[in-house]
Amino acid sequence: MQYPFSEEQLAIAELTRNFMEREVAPVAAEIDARPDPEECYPGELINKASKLGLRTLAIPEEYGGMGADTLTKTLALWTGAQVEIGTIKCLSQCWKATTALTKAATKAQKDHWLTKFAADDNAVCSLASTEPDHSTENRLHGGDPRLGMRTSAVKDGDYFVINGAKRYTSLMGHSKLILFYARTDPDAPMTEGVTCFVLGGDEEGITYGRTHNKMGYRLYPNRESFYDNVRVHKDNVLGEVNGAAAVRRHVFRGSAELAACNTGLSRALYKICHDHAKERIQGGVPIIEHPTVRHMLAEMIMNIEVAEQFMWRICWGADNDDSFTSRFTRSGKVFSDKVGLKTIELALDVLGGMGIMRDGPSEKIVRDILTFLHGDGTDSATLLEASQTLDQPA
Amino acid sequence: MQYPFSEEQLAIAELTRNFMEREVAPVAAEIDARPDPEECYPGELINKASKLGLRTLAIPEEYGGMGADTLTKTLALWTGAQVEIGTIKCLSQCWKATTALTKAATKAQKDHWLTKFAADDNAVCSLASTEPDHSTENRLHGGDPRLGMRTSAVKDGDYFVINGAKRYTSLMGHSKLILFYARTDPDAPMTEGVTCFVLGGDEEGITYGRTHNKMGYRLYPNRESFYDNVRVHKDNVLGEVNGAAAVRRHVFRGSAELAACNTGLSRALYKICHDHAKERIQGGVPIIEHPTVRHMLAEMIMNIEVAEQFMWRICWGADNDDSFTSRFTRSGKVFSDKVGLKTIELALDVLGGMGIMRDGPSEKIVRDILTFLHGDGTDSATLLEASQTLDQPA
Amino acid sequence: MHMELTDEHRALQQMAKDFADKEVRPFAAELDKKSDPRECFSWDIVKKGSALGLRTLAVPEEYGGPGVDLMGQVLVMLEIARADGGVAKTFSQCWKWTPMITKLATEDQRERFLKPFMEDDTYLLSMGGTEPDAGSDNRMPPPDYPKAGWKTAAVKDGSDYVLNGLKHFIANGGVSSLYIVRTRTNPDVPITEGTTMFFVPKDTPGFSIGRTHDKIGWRFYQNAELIFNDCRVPETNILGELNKGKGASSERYVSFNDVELASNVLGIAQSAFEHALDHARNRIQGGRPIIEHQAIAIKLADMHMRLEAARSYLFKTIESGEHESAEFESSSKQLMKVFATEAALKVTRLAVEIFGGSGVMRDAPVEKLLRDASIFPHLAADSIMSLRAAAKLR
Amino acid sequence: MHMELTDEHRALQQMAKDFADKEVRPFAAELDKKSDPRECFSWDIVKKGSALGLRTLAVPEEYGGPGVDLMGQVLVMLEIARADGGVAKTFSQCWKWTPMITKLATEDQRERFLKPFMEDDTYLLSMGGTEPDAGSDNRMPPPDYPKAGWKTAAVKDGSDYVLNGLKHFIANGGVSSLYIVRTRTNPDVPITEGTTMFFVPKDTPGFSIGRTHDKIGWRFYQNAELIFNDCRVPETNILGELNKGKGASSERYVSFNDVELASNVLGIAQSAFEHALDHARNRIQGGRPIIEHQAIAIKLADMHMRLEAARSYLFKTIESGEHESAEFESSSKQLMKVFATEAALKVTRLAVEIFGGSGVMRDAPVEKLLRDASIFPHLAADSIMSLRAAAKLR
Repeated sequence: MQYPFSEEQLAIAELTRNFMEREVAPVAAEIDARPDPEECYPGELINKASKLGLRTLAIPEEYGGMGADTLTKTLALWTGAQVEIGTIKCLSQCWKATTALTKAATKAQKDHWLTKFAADDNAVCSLASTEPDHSTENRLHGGDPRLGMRTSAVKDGDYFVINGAKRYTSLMGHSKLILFYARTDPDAPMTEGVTCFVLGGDEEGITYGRTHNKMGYRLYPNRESFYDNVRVHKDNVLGEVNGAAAVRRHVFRGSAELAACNTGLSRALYKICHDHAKERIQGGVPIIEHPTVRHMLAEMIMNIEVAEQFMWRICWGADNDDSFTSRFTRSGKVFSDKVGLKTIELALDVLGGMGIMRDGPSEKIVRDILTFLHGDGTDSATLLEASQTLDQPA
Repeated sequence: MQYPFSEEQLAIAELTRNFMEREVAPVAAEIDARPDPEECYPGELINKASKLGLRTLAIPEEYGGMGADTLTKTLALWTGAQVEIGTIKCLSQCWKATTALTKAATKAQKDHWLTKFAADDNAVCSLASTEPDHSTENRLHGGDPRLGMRTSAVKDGDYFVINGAKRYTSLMGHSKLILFYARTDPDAPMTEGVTCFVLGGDEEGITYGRTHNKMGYRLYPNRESFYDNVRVHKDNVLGEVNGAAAVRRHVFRGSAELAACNTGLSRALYKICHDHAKERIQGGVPIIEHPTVRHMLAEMIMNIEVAEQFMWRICWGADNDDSFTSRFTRSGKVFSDKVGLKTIELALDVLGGMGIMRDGPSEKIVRDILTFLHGDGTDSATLLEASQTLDQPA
Repeated sequence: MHMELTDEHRALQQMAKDFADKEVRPFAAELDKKSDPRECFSWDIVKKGSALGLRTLAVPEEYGGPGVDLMGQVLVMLEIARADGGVAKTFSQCWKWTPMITKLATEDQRERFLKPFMEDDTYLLSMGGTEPDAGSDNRMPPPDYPKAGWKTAAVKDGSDYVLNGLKHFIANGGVSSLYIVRTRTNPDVPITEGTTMFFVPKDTPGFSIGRTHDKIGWRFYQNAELIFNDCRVPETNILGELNKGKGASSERYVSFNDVELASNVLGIAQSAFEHALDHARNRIQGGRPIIEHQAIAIKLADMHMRLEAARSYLFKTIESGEHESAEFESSSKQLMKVFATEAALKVTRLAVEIFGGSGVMRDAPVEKLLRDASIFPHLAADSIMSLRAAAKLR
Repeated sequence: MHMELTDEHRALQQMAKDFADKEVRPFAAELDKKSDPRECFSWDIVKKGSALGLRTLAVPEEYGGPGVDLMGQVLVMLEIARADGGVAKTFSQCWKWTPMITKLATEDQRERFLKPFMEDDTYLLSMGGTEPDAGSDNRMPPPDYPKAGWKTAAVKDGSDYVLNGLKHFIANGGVSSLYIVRTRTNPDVPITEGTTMFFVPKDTPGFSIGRTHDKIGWRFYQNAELIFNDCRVPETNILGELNKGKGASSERYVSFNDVELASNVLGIAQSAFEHALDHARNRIQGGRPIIEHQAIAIKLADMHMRLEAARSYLFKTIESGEHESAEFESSSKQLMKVFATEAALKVTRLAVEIFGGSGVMRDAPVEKLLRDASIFPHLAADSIMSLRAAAKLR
């Protein structure tokens, strides 16, 4: 048994797997190959997933969702990532944003945003933070007020007026629930001068720029957006004014999201290798009979299973342990990145020439793993963040 | 919190830590430095540990022990390894052998051997398998009857007569309970032609050779032994004649022993680095303020904590899951070896010159980690063994 | 790194650099993006390179070529691969097989094939060995399994041979004018004793091109299937001797292969390093160029180090080529290619990491380089090469 | 690997090899085992090496020495380090500081110190920089913190200077006849502006040797504390200029350092490879020599590859030394040492793994080599060197 999951969790995993295998797998390669990145957004698939309840997995039951905890979300994501990463990541982004909203919002905000979001089968979510000149330093600003995002929100009566630009924002343009970060105090460090707003994406003054053309994760597009005197009512402030840091902690506390992406992808790549090694005959025997090949397979699955177990442990901590350290979350991300890279290295050796052919199943996975190494911050930046918690016990 | 341990488990860990810190830590460096490896055996410390119940931790309560499960044993070993590896490994070897004996022995055998072992504060255990010309191939013989151990046990009435030699056997010469493997059918593969005997170590015809002079783990010595017509009564056959493979499965099923050694040692080394980085001033600030150093510390603890969580997962599987795959056990060993090596590499960079000085605390740990990379089989051989279970689900 | 180059070498290097900068670099990204792999190729680039003599670089002076030596060829490859590895390989593939025509072919064959090769700017060369079921078996034919290796058959019929079979992954497939094809003229012996090579011009009846493989990287470079369906060639098209087409006579060109691949991948990696360095000097985060952040600086130093080590190994291998015993030379060259690939993968991955989120965008230069480098581990199969090299250590 | 060596170089190499085989190798293991680090040293080996000219190898012909060039020195180091890295370093430490006497010293100083250096077979040289609180600060003095770096003070008193302070980790400490000591003659400015070097003969009143450091490896080579307690030296013992003892004039000897350390560690690694190869050819498991097992063969190929790459990088660095701009050359040399260390650690670890259980026994040759190699990452601090090299990329 993989882990002591509940019956309900296993049922959700099964639902996810069925949807991904029946609806996504047959069309994923064709969508992934479309040259225009904007055309790679799997809108129809999201609509179908929504009807099964997958889009609203993390929304509390009273708002029409399933109220899934961290372990359940991670299990569903990991299950889906073994089939196609982009589609499941679109869904997982909804789970992440609605979880943060649920934790940080007022009753009135939840009534408005969660109800509206749950009712619209095409709605997805975004988290808008990165700007053209401010990415890593949004994390590692060291308390220097000059560093970090510059998109501003200036108070004007009951409204805030937003000006600036964001880039690389996942699902932007399709999102109808955006957790949007802007500076409300330009003279304070980011920890004290940034506010989180909820936007619907259709506010006047927002324009959408080009969709970024990524190597992988193509079914999960990112887009530029520009803000020209966008007026947002103060009721849409999530948490406190200048209190975005607290909201961000809800987003990232105990997330095993990227670990689930990486281990799911790696497991899918491993499975291709394992099957190939049993079928491919060289030297008169299946190549799995060659010690070198067997050794590589054992090393791949070792790394993957170690990373997976650490991931479940993170989920358990997030769901059950109030003193849970964010170091585990960050370690889970960096470690699973390294496992993904090692899996690629060994897989390209086991698979030989067919490993990099676009008509085979492995090439897309290789691109997908490589694409999100920087996700949620590069490994270096993430480790430096983790190092701020070295004095916390495990 | 590290893991959801029970109150009782935490109490045993506390007992272990107190013993190790009060009794072992003050004398370990001096014992480790003795040139003659035979003089490094910590007999007095084992005697003291025995009086606290640590030697008999794994023996069932009805025989005077504490009946510890895998998780408890591993927690105690990991706790002790952070102080001194050799002493705690002597104890852990007792836990391993008595567990196997408990599972495989008849009531009469348990009454005899466990009672006797529990009563003698100086008694320790050995597992005698490796021979001068037969080590890895005891594991990877591929069913070839010509390969593997050659020490023979020939039936003679109610007795078996043993002839041959063993080497690298841990604690040999001090042990009073030896699980001894010998060939009872020279024409069958090892899986069908080897029998496990229980010896007391004082049987006529046994002579002990030199104690091997190891780089590390010096408080846990290994010794050669020779068998010249040693007569063992058939009542001392553990399990079935020619059925040693089943006994061996009891020894290794769900063991996280080497993972506990490696992660305990690595954590101790990490702690030295972390303390050093906070105290050592260069460039006018503690070196932990230098991003490069902080990055290295975060990477060290990431690897260690990932390995630890995988280790607890192995214990959980061994204690609770009947379908538990031995692949996890083997992966836990190999993976923790790699973590140990990486920890050394980073530690020697963080510590600078003092990292390799014998009067500092880190040098012994470096030697200890390097010494047991081959323990329970080299990483290559272990991965090849693990590869035989690739078709088993996790 | 310093090299004592002749003036001729320097002129050649400059010519290649100019060609790469003006005729390749401006078009490389655009060609790489085409969905149809056949459209990633450009006859215009081939013609312009041919006009400069790049296609026929390896033809000796006595046959009207420039007779550039191996060092000169490597310098040219490094420069062109800095702009596009696929373009470099398209040309160097011709150099690789030039000796087959100038040294191994008969005078009649030279008349028929060398003349058009010299005169026609679009005349490219190919060699067909690999088949769907014959990959590493061709490189390490198992001694006890005579059926291993290629199966494409050539059967004598009068003064002709009739070829039937399928090759795949064939370099310059679909764009070459002349194919050298390895066939079985005796299927019952190992390929070392039953292989014959034939010249097959592209318009030979019964010979056709199957699909062009759609690769993750190196997309300019064409690989395709070759289909032989009662393809009839005259006996006079036999290259070398009957049944000796897989012997020492052809094997000596393999050492070119290792140097060629290493040069190509190091050109790609050099480009990644330059892009990363440029980006690190100009990208501002935390108020200063990111090259001033220790985590980035260490990565750049690491990249520089690995490139220098790999280039040193490459040049030392070339320099020592004529002096060592053939056996040692060959093992060392194979390992040199394995090492260069390992270094290049590390360097291109670090480049993507230094670019952060923008690194995986198709408008950034480094994601293509990472994809291009990802092709190399399977070329001449690294683990197979290591095994072959190790066999020579015996 | 091939090198074009002169006949002189070959003769030198042979001489060093003979010395290593006959005078070093038979005693190295025994000396390494001594508990007291001072007993690991052997005057007998020093005297025999001196008689062959090894101690004074770098003295130019005009001063009565053999004037061996850098390539010759490297060849000698590689050979001696194959037998014992510590012995090689004891001699090369003298070569390192020879230019201080022959080039930088006054005629009077040459008379006083060069003469006994040439005549006395036991006259060794030392340089004292490192102090307990001044390690990496000496290498990368932080510009904004003038107190960083060594603190040993030299205060003028009449025509003498009075030295007070403590050095540690000092090479050849306790066995040298002449110490070159870096002191502060102005404590209020950065060390680049306030350092003066003094010649301190071993019997100078007020100068004494503290403890000899007890290292994990490289035990022949002595490192000790130097204690200055109102140590009085005449003004005429100033080496170079007042307050200019840490400047470009001394820095140019640093590049020797990198080549020296790389040669030493590669000699050690070469020895580990040779031992592992020999063992793999002779150790039988599974009915055949273990070199025929793929897992072992791949390891040997990997070791061979890394050694070849590192040696290539070393020789290329030496060859290019005179041609490149000083800045680039220096960055490259530092990284070359970092690379050689990484390679050697990998090679020695793999050697231990190939030996299996016997690898960590003190009667096997490889555990000492692993300990010896473990010294190198901290020598000239690898991560510091990488940062310095990166600074030059800016």
